[in-house]
Amino acid sequence: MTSITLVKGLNMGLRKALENDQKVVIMGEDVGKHGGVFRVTDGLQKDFGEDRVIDTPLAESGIVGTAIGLALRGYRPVCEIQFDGFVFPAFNQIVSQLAKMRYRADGHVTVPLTIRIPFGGHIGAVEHHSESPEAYFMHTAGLRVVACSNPVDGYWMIQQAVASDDPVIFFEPKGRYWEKAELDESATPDPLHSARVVRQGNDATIVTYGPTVKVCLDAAVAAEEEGRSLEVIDLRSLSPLDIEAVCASVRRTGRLIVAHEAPVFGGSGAEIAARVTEKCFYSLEAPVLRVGGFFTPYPPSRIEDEYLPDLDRVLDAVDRAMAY
Amino acid sequence: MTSITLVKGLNMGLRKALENDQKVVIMGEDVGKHGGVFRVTDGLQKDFGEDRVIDTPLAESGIVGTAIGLALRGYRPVCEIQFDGFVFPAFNQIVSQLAKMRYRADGHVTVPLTIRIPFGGHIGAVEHHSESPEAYFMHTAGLRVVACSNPVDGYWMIQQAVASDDPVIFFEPKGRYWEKAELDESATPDPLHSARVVRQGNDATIVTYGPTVKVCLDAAVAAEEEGRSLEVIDLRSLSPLDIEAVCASVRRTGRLIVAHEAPVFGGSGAEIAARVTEKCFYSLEAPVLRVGGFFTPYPPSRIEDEYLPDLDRVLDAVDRAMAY
Amino acid sequence: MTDRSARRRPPAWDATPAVATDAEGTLGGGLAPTPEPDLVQLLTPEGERVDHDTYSVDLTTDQYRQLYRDLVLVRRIDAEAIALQRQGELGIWASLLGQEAAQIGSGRALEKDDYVFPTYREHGVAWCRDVDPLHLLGLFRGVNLGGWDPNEKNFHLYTIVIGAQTLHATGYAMGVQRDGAESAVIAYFGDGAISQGDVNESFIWASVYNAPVVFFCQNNQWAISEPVERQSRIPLYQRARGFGFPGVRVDGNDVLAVYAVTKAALQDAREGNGPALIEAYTYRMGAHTTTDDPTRYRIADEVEAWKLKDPIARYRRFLEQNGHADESYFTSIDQESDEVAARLRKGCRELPDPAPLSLFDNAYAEPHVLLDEERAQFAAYLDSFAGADDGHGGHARTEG
Amino acid sequence: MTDRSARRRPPAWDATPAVATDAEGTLGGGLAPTPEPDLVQLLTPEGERVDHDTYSVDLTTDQYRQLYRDLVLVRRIDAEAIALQRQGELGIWASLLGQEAAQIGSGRALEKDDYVFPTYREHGVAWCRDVDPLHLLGLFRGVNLGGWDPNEKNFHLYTIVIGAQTLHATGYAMGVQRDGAESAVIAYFGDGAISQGDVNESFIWASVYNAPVVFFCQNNQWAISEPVERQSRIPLYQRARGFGFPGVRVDGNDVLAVYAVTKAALQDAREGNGPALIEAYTYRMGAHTTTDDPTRYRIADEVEAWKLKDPIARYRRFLEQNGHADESYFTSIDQESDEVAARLRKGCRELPDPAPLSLFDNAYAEPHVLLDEERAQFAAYLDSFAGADDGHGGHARTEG
Ligand SMILES: Cc1ncc(C[n+]2csc(CCOP(=O)(O)OP(=O)(O)O)c2C)c(N)n1
Ligand SMILES: Cc1ncc(C[n+]2csc(CCOP(=O)(O)OP(=O)(O)O)c2C)c(N)n1
Ligand SMILES: [Mg+2]
Ligand SMILES: [Mg+2]
Repeated sequence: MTSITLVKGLNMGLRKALENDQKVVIMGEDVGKHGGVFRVTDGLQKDFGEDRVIDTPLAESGIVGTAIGLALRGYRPVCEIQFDGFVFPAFNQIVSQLAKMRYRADGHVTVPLTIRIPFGGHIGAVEHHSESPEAYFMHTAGLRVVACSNPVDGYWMIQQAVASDDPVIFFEPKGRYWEKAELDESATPDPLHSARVVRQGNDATIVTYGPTVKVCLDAAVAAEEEGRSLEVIDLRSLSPLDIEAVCASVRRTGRLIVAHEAPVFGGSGAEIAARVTEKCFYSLEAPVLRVGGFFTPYPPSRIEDEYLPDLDRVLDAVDRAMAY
Repeated sequence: MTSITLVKGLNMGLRKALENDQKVVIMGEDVGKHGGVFRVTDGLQKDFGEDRVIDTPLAESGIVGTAIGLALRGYRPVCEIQFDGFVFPAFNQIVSQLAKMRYRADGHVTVPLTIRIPFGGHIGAVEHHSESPEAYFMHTAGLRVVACSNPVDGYWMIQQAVASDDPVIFFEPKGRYWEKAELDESATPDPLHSARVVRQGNDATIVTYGPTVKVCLDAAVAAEEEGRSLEVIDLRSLSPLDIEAVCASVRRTGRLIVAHEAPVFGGSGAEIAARVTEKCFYSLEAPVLRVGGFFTPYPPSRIEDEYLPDLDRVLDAVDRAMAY
Repeated sequence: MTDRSARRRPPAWDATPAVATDAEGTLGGGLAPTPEPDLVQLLTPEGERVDHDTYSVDLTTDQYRQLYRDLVLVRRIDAEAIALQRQGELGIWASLLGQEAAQIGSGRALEKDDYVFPTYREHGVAWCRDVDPLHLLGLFRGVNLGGWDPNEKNFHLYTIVIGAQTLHATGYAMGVQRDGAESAVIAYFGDGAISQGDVNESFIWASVYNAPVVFFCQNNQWAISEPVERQSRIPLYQRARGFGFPGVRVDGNDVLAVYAVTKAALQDAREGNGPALIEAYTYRMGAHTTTDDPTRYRIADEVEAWKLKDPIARYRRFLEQNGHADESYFTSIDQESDEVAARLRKGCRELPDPAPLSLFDNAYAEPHVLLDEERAQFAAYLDSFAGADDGHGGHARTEG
Repeated sequence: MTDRSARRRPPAWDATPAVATDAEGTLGGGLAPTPEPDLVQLLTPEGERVDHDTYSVDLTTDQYRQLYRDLVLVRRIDAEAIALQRQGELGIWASLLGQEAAQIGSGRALEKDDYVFPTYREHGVAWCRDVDPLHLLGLFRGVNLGGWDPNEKNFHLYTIVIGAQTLHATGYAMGVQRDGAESAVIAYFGDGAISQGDVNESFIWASVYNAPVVFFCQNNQWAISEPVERQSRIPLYQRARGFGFPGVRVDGNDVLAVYAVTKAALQDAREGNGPALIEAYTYRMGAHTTTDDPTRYRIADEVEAWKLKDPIARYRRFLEQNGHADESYFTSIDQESDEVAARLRKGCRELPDPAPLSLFDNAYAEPHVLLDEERAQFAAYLDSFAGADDGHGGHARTEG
């Protein structure tokens, strides 16, 4: 057992991936000597060389587009997008090429590409550095979308993502990069696309992922003091959704709150709410309530605490759900 | 009263916009002499000149990016994206610049830009020519998103969109471009962001927009023969949603089906279902059911009829809703 | 501060290429191109074999005939496809008419291990890579999205989103580099595509990493209705100057010149000399696609002027004048092309529609719980119409 | 078909610019730049005034002093901002240290009606446009996203997404063109940005429409940790060759040369001569931002070598040698800069945090039903904590 940060877990996972498969290459801005602005690729170029850990020109479409070409040649690229808000220049390559290539080819080719995206707020940053664009990728058939929430999952999930023969959009909660946990490298990880109950409870279920998992766990603790038992589920995978894990919980609790940092309108919570409601209609004592960002661009960092869901807003939703 | 196609309605509406405001300019690929691949801008360059109807180089990011610059200079650009699948090179400019410019400027600037996007299938086309990307734009705060479904709305809505001081993503159902209707130019149009009940009924509500409005109306007719009374609502606006209009209907019928061509997973129907369920929880006899594309890239056109929601799949959903 | 002294003209700018540029970018494709000194040619429009001090070809009679056969057959296949579209057998078709020499010349310059990234119009290159024309028809008919195995023929799928494939080609070439392989990659694109960010980014990647990729731009003068002046005010091959790699303009209607120039560029790439841009100066003789009406935007004189440069007539004259082939050979090729066309016609009509449930295939390489659920639900839905079956399940009500 | 005859080397390529190119694009920013013949300079690093056969400046002593004052004050403001960030008053700061001459020289070359599209580092240009430095601090402090009125100073908001603003500038210039106005637009970007598709597309638009826009690239040798070789294997100013408009490289640490070259380019644009690319060859003396540690990726020698070219020391020597200013003047400027810094420090500390509900403002110009609903709900939510108030509503439970 070693105590590691999320950054370290991802770094160790990437190192393993590079060791286990010669075809794995890492590409992105500043991922080489610099080790990435968050140090996730720290030391990898030194140990695996410039041919496998590639500092690229400053253009995201070029990064993903050439990575697709490398994948077609038999490589297994891992692209780093420096911040969430900078994935959009690559959106065309991701949505119209990466996601569709295998379907277009009737399965004759696979494009095993992982795109790492640090996402989420609470780092006091300027514009474009605190966004949560996961819903755009969820709606895109052909992609897989996952989000880790802690160092241990970071270590395992990045390896599983790189090993997947499908393209994976891999979200990392940058606000949690420096939180620590104990890693047991000999453990067997859960499947990449499985959700996990991170706290058991009976009165209501809270589903979340990435940076807000901890927020919801704190909320559950606070609720307990008020005699309320909340179940918290870390989705981990957004596409496909482990909807059965959520439904199993909702059938017991009868209430569901979904929390994420992205704007509520058209966000991942909408799909979860619609799907769970269809599958658990008679079990629901209250409508699925959603807590998330408001329908504005990401605000100046000095009020991001107001914009992002916090313990109180989660518990406020619980109150409203219990009131039904 | 004159009988016009949707193409003609849009063409007339754009002409009016060019006449009424000298600052209106039209930009895009082949919009000039050619009048657009669908002829929506037919004759406009001849009458308003190359400075106001601009054939651009072949790059969508450039089209939207320079249009933003023109808007900042006081112009009111209308950009044509040739087909739905080709909006993605412009996604970065739309999501990170167009949608956020006014917020960034604390309201000191407005960016009145309209982006026309022919969308939807059923035209037997090759890849990228039949998509429905509206959900990506719905989830983007700062944008307004509308979809017309008929020639008369096309005529009025395009003028309202161009007149809006906010950026508007304007979806046109290309599969309906050649359908006709009677236009009364002296009528007063409904507000741009209002939904419309296009058929009244009592047993269930069907909400849709764009190309599937007609599909749902046909379904309602077929259902009537079977003694079922369906209410059909043409949303017209996807962002903001006229959710109250939908709720008013659902509170009467107790059942809601949402139909669109885009994949169901993470689609606009998810937001509508989640929102209506929250607002009408006690009125719903059944969960909101969604009918739409499957979670695959758009298939070869010879099976697009299987992929897209049709009369039978809409009625199948109605059957399932009534079975609750 | 209004000092005027700095305003003396002209400034010592980095010289703009001394080529007449249309700064206003006015419309109109211009008439026949005034052949420039820098246009590589080995055959005059009259079929005269001319020498070039850098490029030459010296092929055997069989090889010369092979090129002719290619040119004629792909034109015939193209004509057949247009006919099939008119008959409703294809949804649409993008004709290569006029660009046969650009495609055959470059396609035949490729070695087996080289890899091709085409647009949607490279039927002639596909032919050179032994891709069954029925695959191409299948795509335009709508029974698949291409669906051939790219690695079997080293010919990637058609890419419809303008410019995207140039980045794939460059990345693929970076892989070739890493494999230490002795092969090159060629990326096809059009004059309109050169405006896309992706294409310019591919120039950056290729030059910075010195990747073994040849950028082959078929300048057919038009991007649907937009003349090349809408994309650039200088000749397209000069775009490469801005990125620090070589560019050359070749007469795209001269199959021998295209062959020689492409072969040299590919060999450069293989030898580690990095990328190159080839502008094949040619003309789109037909409509953009079968749904397009070019009379709306271009004048007949322009088309007429280009007819005089027809790549096949020109090459045929060369073969005749040099005794490489005679009437009987030409007739035999015409016969063969009729047979190929007939086979194609028949094959196209017999292309089966995909089964409804096949739309769920190959979206993912690994199991996907949502897709499995949707497939099962849709299968059950289709079965629910059994009895009221209209042939492929469903639409009971639309029937009645 | 394996004809070798076409493989003779070298092919008659369109000559690549005869500049040493690093084809492998190896890492390492290289040491002090070997000054090239094509580097426009009016001041040597020692402050000697040298002539250039195209560019010259002849200013009054007041004007010369003005430039010095600008240089010193913006450096001081920058230093103060770094200090404020260290003290936790700012979230982050992007320092212009080393680039003062590039920004002041170009900023002072602008006429009032010209319009500026900056990146996130153009504090010196903002200064020339009379933008209150507190606005800039506000952005980096996180109390707003810029928020100044761009049209008041003809200075657009900072753009953080690399390259995006070059298209805005080009479109704005197309508007200037349509208005028949006698003004020009200038777009700032960095050496890394030149790789973005958007920047290259803006070159295409500007050249095809001959728009009155000057592209001002501050090549400070680094894009965070990546040396300029990662972006191009030829000098950046030569990128313009590929698009058919002029490019020039100027010593970015020579305020007079930058001033002269920019003034000429802007005047060209105003006179309808179209776009130009200026590469200001300079150096990022500090970290990329206050969160960056450059010792991870670049060597001290490089920084030392550039110190010898410091733009302010150089210009001060020029003023001294030519009797434009003496010690007392320099001291007075130092005093003024201390006062400016003090005001800034005080003003920054006093910048109020935005009110919670203000986050709903200005997302839309027209009423928006969803936003109104969310605002109302959030207001009610905040009120629900009234009493358990922690100053700005909310967090009752987190308190307890
Ligand atoms: C990104 C994108 N935008 C628009 C289109 C629509 N479109 C298809 S072909 C074409 C013109 C292409 O011109 P060019 O690159 O010269 O190739 P050509 O068709 O002449 O062979 C356009 C605009 C597209 N396919 N992709
Ligand atoms: C599209 C995009 N990708 C990545 C980033 C992250 N980023 C911020 S600054 C920077 C380097 C920019 O280098 P350069 O253009 O040379 O400007 P400089 O910072 O040197 O002034 C990067 C990669 C960004 N802001 N936008
Ligand atoms: Mg073309
Ligand atoms: Mg830089």
